[in-house]
Amino acid sequence: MSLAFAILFYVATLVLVVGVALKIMQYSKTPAPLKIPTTPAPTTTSGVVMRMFREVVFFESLFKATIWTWIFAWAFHMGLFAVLIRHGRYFHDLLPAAIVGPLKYAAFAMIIGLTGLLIRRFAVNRVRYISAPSDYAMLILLLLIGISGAMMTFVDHVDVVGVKSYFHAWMTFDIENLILPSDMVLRIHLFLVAVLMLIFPISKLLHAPGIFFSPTRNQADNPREVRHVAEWAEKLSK
Amino acid sequence: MKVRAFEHGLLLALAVVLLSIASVSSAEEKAGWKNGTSLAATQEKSCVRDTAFMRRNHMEVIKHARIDTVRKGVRGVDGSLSECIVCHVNKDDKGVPIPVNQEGQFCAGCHQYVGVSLDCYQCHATVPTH
Amino acid sequence: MMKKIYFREWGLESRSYWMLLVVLAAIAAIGGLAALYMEHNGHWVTGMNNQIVWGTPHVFAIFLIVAASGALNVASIGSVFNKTIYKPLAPLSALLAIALLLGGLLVLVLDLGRPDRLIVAMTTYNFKSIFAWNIILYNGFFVIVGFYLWTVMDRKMKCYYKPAGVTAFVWRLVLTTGTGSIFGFLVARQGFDAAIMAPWFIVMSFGFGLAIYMLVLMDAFKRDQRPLGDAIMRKLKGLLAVFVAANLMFMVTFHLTNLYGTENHAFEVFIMLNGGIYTALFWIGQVLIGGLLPLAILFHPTLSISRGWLTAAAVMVVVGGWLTIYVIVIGGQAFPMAMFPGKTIIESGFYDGVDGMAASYIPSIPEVLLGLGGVAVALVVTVIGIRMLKILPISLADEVADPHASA
Amino acid sequence: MNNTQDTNQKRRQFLLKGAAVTAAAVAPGVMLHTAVVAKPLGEAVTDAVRWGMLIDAAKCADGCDSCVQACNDENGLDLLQKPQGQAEDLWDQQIPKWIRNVKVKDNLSGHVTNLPMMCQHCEEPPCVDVCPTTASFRRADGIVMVDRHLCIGCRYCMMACPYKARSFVHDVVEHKLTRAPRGKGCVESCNFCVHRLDDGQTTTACQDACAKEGHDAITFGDLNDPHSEVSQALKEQSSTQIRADLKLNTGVRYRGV
Repeated sequence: MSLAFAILFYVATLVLVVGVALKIMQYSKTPAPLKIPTTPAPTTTSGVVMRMFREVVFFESLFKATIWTWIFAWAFHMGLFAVLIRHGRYFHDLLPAAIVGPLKYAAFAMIIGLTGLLIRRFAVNRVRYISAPSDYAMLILLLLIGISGAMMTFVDHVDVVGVKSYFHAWMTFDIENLILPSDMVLRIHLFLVAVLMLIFPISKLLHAPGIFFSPTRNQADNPREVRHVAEWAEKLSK
Repeated sequence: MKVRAFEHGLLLALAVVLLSIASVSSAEEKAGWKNGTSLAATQEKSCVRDTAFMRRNHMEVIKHARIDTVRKGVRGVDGSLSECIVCHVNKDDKGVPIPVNQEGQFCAGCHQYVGVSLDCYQCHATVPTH
Repeated sequence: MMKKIYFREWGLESRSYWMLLVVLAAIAAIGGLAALYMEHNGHWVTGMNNQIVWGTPHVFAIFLIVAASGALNVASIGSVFNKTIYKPLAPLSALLAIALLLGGLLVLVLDLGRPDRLIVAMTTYNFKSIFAWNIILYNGFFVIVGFYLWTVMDRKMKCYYKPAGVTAFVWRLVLTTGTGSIFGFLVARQGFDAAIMAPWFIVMSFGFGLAIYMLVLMDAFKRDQRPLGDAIMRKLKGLLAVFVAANLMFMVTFHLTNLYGTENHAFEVFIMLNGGIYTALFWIGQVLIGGLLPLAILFHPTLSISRGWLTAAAVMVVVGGWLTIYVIVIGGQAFPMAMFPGKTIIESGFYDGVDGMAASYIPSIPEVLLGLGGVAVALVVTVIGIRMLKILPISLADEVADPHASA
Repeated sequence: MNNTQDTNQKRRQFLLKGAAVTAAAVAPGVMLHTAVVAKPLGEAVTDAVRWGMLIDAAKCADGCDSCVQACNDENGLDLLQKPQGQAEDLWDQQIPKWIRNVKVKDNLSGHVTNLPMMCQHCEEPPCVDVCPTTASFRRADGIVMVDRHLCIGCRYCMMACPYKARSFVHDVVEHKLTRAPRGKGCVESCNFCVHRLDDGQTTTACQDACAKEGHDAITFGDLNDPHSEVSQALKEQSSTQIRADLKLNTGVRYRGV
């Protein structure tokens, strides 16, 4: 079982990294023929960086659009961010206990946010109408990962030292020491995470890298000052 | 319609894998735990509960003991911190006990390894004092 | 016919906005470092000791918390008492209330002996303790005022506006009662044990909160070059004068009540005559700077029209208010407890007021920096709030704010 | 593990035997008292006992501080070192003191009295009322103490205590004793040597020290037991509570104040 999980994670990591890299390459090559920043938009590059920063960190446009969705979405993403930082302790020794400890409560932000977003899909008529099964699937998958993770922190403790040494062995291809603690919740948690990693490059979760390539967000509103010529068009005019 | 069937199949497969993972029980692991150890631990004497349980839940055991002792005045309970230290403290060449919260020692070794705070010794003695 | 009032984000030029933010954030960061320093070493690096257990951080914290509930008052006058002219002032009022409370609580929490155990304070309650109630009251304040702010700013939430406003008003009164009761319930200490503490704190909150509100309002409008008419300032000025006067009256009542009972004479003599620094701060800080001088300005027929003098009066109310809290909190602890009535302590191993001597306390730099950090946090939140949200009216010129003012 | 359990078992048996011997040796009337005092180690304290103390100020010798020293030794208070660079006088105001000597002079008669002051172990302690987290608590047997696991260091109890009995630990505690855990950022105070009482002993360190000096100013015992030494002494002569006006029903009583 330990080895099976190791292989699963080797594959999942490969798929995640290569898949997302390919997608990013595809995004970067996709032509953006027109200047279409959503106004009001900044007119300088530094302004665009600031806008992107506010968008990525504070979800500004969502805040201005639907406040309830913003509350849950932001809670979930910030919770997930903190949880990911906290999980870093299984892969390196850099995190002091003073940071690891308090971050455990982020799990609640994550779970509450996801629950809110899931309820939104059921409860708001126009949202339910446009919801595809995969929309639900992603939310439920993340929710199960969050709940199983929080279970291990707050309800049924697992052997965290064993988990860390397992992943240490996994990273160093030390097959002999690949021994995964036999906690059931842990295995469910890890399996779901692997599924998420596998599915990531072909799912809506790609909005994470995608936001940076969104022409309505990453362009400066300066069509009069700077003539916009798409790369492919530039080649033609030469 | 075809898409629906495919999705349902996928979901079913997922559920089956999940259930099978959950139902498979495997032998107790013996990995890890090289970070901080003590004579009592290496001799594999049994602690107040079995080792696998203590690895996961020692903090709950100590917490239970602390409530009994501080709030109710029950001393000498199983799993009191002072008893932990008596068993798990290491001694140097001259037989002088080494504080359990020193780097690499029984308590600090693992706590540092996984970044968990070790708050007990702000107040509690780190070697037996009587 | 009243003109419609429009709200817009603070339109300050980007450079000056960021400069302001960076300066404030730097002060807040220094305060954070001071807290870290105190926490790392232990409280021996502060001036606090086993006799004066609550020091400068608590003065800052209590001042900010009291002022927070007072800052909300401007909104309450509009929403609860239906004074139309105050309604455009409501969003800033609610934002400032949240910001000040946040700053104050941060200072309070960071001064704890074990700030890492905040979760214990949030999960283990002793419901007999007024302190525990305050934790609930503070958390509730954020939620209720936050919701109220939403109802003020979002037209879709209009139906909740009135109930939210009333709830927020009642909640803030209870909250300040709670803060005052922290001291009012201390039966052991001559300087604190008085039921009047609760209403007195409420009156103080009116004054401190309004003074800070006026300062922020004038500054925010000036920086963004938005018109701020005299009509609205006349109203606020009159209100401030009433609050300052009421504060003085409560202070006089508190001390007169004490003077009635002979057992409290020693404490009164300490505060008013021979208490050294505390006597000086009482007369100069609490009475003069916090009371008589601003009153003189606010009631003066010509001075009170000048924005400069108005600012000076508000600043005095703030400084005098801070000193008032200092005299109450630290003076009250410095005065030796009457452990042996009819006897004089001539020797003690624990500074029990030998020969009636007051306990000594000299504020240390980290304590002051922590307190100022809390103030900076409150201002950072306010500045970001008015920049990102539609908090401030585009204009409060007389013809907009109050068309009848010129009549 | 098994070893420690054995030791505990032995200790328990020893204590019980000891109790039985004592009980047999003294008058039958004291039987009940002794049986209650020798609480088995593994059982929770009950309100059948209320620990209390009588301090006879007339016997408290001028210039003697053996009780203070004994308290410091017993609880490891003097293991705390002055941090480098700290001013002497400020540090002296910051170090915890669980028991202290006080000398008072009557304003009218000029009569001078010495007495030790410590936590008075009130029946209705203001420190317990004000504590936001229930860290400050009163044990069933009347001992008022701080549960350091819950103490957040807010110092509200210090503000509320009419006796200034509590101290805040201002510095990191490097050296501490197993029997008396203590650390930075928490509040602490006299706990009637609770570790001794829980282990079946019936005296406090200050009491022992006072007796050793030959002053015998401190009597300690179970106030609920009418036959205990302290109850008898309180019955014989009048005693006072400090700040009796607050009606706290203190567990520490004074005579000659």
